[in-house]
Amino acid sequence: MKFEIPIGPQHPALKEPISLRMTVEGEVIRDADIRLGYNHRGLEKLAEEKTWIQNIYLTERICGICSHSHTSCYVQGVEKLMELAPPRRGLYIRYLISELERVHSHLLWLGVAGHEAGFDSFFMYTWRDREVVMDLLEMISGNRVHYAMNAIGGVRRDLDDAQRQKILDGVAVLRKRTEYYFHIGANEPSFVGRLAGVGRLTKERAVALCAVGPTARASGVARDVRKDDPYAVYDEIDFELCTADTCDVLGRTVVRIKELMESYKIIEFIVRNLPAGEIAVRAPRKAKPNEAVSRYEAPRGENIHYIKSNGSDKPERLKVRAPTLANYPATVEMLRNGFIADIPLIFAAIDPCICCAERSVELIDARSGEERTVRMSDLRRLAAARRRASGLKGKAEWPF
Amino acid sequence: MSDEQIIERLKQDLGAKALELTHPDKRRIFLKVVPADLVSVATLLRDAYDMAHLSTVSGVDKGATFEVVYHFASPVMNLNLRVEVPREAPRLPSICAVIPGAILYERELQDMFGLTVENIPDSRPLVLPDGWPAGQHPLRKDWKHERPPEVIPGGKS
Amino acid sequence: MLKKLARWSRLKSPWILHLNSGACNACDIEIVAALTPRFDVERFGILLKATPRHADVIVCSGPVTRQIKDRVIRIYEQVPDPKFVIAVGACAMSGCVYRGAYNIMGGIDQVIPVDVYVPGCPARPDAIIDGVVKLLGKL
Amino acid sequence: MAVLRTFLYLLVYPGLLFLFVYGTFCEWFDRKIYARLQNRMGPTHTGRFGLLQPVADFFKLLAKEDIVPERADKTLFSLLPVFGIAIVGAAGLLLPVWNFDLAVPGPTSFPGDIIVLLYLLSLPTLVFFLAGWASTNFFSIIGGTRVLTMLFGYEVPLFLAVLSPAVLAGSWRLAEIAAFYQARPLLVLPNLVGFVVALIAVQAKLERTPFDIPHAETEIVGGTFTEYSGKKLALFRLMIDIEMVVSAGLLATVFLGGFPGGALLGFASFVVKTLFIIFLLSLIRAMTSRIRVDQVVLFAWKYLAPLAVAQLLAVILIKGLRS
Repeated sequence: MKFEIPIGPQHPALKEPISLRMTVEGEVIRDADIRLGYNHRGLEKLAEEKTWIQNIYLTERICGICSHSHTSCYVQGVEKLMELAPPRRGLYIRYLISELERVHSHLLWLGVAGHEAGFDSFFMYTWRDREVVMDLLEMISGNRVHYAMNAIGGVRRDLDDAQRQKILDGVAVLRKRTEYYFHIGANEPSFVGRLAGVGRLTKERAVALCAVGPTARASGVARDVRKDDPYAVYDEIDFELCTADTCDVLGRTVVRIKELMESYKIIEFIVRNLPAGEIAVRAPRKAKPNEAVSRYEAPRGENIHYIKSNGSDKPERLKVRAPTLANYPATVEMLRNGFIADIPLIFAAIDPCICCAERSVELIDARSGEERTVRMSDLRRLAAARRRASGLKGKAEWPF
Repeated sequence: MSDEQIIERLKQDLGAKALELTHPDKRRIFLKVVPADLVSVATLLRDAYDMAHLSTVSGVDKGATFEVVYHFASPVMNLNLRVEVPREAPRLPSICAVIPGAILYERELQDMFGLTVENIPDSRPLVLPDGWPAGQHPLRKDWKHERPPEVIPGGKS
Repeated sequence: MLKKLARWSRLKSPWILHLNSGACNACDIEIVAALTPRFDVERFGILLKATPRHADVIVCSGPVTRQIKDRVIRIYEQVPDPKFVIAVGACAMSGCVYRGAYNIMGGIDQVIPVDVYVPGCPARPDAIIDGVVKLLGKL
Repeated sequence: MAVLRTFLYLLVYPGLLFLFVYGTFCEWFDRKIYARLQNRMGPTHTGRFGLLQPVADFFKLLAKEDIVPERADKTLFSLLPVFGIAIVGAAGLLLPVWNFDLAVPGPTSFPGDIIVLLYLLSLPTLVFFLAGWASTNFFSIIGGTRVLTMLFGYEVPLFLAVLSPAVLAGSWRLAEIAAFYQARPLLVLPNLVGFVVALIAVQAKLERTPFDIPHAETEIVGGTFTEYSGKKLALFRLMIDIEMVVSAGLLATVFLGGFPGGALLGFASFVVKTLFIIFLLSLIRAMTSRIRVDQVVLFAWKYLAPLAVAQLLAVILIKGLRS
C-alpha cells in the first residue's frame, strides 16, 4: 500500500519554496516527484527589457548565496561580446571575491547539513566562523551578501595593503577551524553514521544525468570548469581537483571541506601576487550583434550563461542555467529507496539554491498515474491514508 | 586534442550534415545542423567526442524561426549545436533517449516557447504556475503582459 | 491583571515562522544567521518554529510569485490568533528588482496584511532583530 | 485537617505548583547550558538571567487561540494534554525526597513504588502516540509511529539499568534503596555502567537530540505536536518539563544515593543532584546529531541491552559475595 507524503512549499528543512511529493511505503521512499515553479520570477523576460548595466544587478539577485558567481559569469560573457580586455588587477580582485564567496557558501552548507542531521552545535560553530568571511567581504565590498563588485570591464573597488593583510589573517584563522571541522566531519560517529550511505548516486548515473559540482565530484566524476575550461585567472593558479568516490552525502561533505582548503590556497596566491595597475576599463553602451557562452564554477557546480546581442543597448536573449537545476535529476535518483528521515539530508546534499534553479523547473520520470496535481496548499491537512502502510514486508510492486 | 584537431575530425565525421561550423574563440565551437539528424549527431558527440555532459538548451525567438542551441561540454571543449525550427511548425525531436539529463531543459522549451518536443518522456507544465492560460508562451518576442494591478495597502492608491 | 500578564508574555517570547515566497534566499540566510552565536535572537526568547501552529510572528521574505500566492494565504490562516507579519528585505516590501515581471505580484502586502517592513537587500541580521523589537514595542 | 493536609500535599508542595516551578527552572537551566555549549547566550532578557523565559512561553501559549483540526477526534485531542499532566504529576509524588525519615513514611512511600514510578514514566509515550494519531495530520502520524518504534528500543535497557541497584539494595522501596546507598557509599561504584545506560535511555525517553526523531523539526515538521497550539501545547510542554524532572529525580535516587539529611538539606541535595543529571543530559544533547529510527532500535539492542544485562550480572555477583 503506497501513499504520498507532501513536503510542501513551506517546510523547515527547505529554506525555499519547492514541493516534493514522495510516494512512500513505510519509511522507504519509492518515488519522488519534484514540482517547483513557486519561485519562478520570469527573469529572462525581464532581462530583455533592461540595459547591460541594469542586468548586472538583476543577475546578482538570482541567488543570495552565489550572487557574485552569476554576475561574474554574466560580465565575462558581455566582455567577450564587446571584445573588452579587463586589466589583470581587476580580474584578480574579481576572482578573489569569487573564492571568498565559495568559502562562505561551503561553510554555510556545512552548517545546514549539520542542522538537517540534527547536529545543531556543528551548525552553530560553522556559522560562527562564517562570520569571519562575511566580515572580510563586508570590508572589501561594503555589503555582506550582494557585493555589486562587478562592472562590465573590471571591478568597482580596489584593495589596499591593510585589507590584504586582514584577508591573510582571516584565512589563517579559517584554515585552522576547517581542519577542526574535517576532523569532526570525518569521524564523529553519530554524524558520520547519519551521512554514510545516504543518497547513493553511482558514477554512470551521475554522468548520464549531467550532475555538476560537488554532487558529481563526490561520485568520482572529475568535472570542474576551473580545470576543464579555465577562464581568466585560473590557468595561472595551481590547485587540485578534489573528488571522492564514496558516492554519498559523506563524500559530498568531504569534497566540500577539501574544496575549502583549496580555496584558501587560491585566496592566498591571489592576495600575494596581486598585479599593479588599473582595475577597470570603460565599456561602450551598445554591443554589436554577437553571441557568447560563458561558463563559471559556482560553489554548487557549473554555471552557464548564453548571451545574444542585437546591436542595441539591451540583450536580445539572456539564458541562465544555474547548477542546482542540473542536479535535480540526480536528486530524484538519490531519493529513490531512501528513508523518509533522509529526505532533508539528501536534498541538502546538493545544496539546493532553488531560487537559482527557479528561472526554470524540473520533473523527472515520476510515475505518471492519474495526474491529480495535489493542491498542496494545505500540506498539513492532507491525511493521505488513514491506515499506515504495512511496513517493508510484502512484495513491493515496482511502479514502472 | 587541440581545437583544430577536433574541428578536422568533426568535418570528416559529419561531412554534409554540418551546415555551418565556426570557431569564434578558444574552446568554443558553433555547429549548425538540420533538426532531422539532431539525435544522430548527439549520439556521435556523446560516444566519439566524450561530450556526455549537456550543459543546457537555449531557445531564441528570431521572429520567423526559433533557434535552439544545445550546449555540449567535454573536459577539453564546449560545443554548441544549433538547430533552426520554423515558427509555423515548431516541432523538435527529443534527445532524452541519448542524454537522460536533457528532459528538464526540453520541458522548459515547451513552456517558454511553445515548441512541441516529440516523444518526450514527461511533458507536464514545468515552470509556469498552475493557473497559467494555455496558449501563452512568455519568452516569445510578440508576447506582451500587463502588470498585475498594484494595490497599496492602507487605501493610499 | 491577566491582560498585563498576557501582554508581558507575548512581548517576551515571540516565536517566529520563516516563510519564503520566491526570494533569492539572501534574506533567508540572514534570518537564519540571526540565530547563530554572533547575533543570537534566543536572548530575546525568539525561537524558530517549524509549524505555523506554534508560531506568533511570520517572517516572510521574497516577492510573492503567482504560484505560491494561495499557499501564503493558507499558511497565514493556519497561524493561531494574535499573529503578526514582518516583511524582510526589499523583495518582500515591493518586489525590488523583479517588480513588473509577469509572474510577480509585488510585495507581500499584496497578499497578507503586514505589520513591520525591514528594508535592505538583504536586510542585515541586526536590522531584522531591530524590526522584531519594534514590532514588540508596537504591541 | 488530614484532608486539607493531603490536599495541600497534592496541589502545592510536591504537587503541581512545585513541579511547575521546578520544571520551568530545569527547562531554563537546560536551554542555558545548551546555548552556552554552542557559545551563544541563551535566554537572557526575560527576568533575572532569562529565568522567566519558560514561564513567559507558557503564559503566551495560554493566551493564544486554540485550534482543533475539524477532522480530528475532538474529545481525545483536547483530553490528552490534561491526561499527560496527570500521569507525570502522579509520578512526581512518588519521589522519596518528600518523606525524609524512614520511621514515619508519608502516604506515597510503599514497597514497590519504584515499579509504579517506572510504569508511570513509560505512559507518556502512549500519550504522545495518541496525540500524534488523534490529530490526523500526516506528519504527526509518522511522528506517533516513530515514538512507538523507539519505545521498543530504549524501554528494556532502562528498566534493567534502573532495577539493578534495587536488586543490590535488596528492596523495591525507593526510600530504602536511597538509605542503603547512603549507608554504604562505596557500593555506588559498581552501578556506574547502569548509570550510563540509564542516562542514554532517559535521553531517548525524553526525546532529546540524539533521539528526538518523533518531533524532528527538519524531517517531519512538528512531529506529534504539529497540530497542537495554544493551551494544549502549553500543557504538553509543561508535561515534558515535569517528566524531565521526575526522570532526573529517579536516576538521582537510585544511582546517586538519594537525598540524605532532613527537610531542608534533603531538598538541597535533591536540587543539586537533579541539576547535575540534567547537565549531563544537555551535554549529550549538544554533542551528538540525530540518528534514524531504525538506528535507534539497532543501537539500543546492540549496545544498551547487553550492557544492562552485564550490569545486572555484576550486581548479582556482588550481592552473592557480600552475603
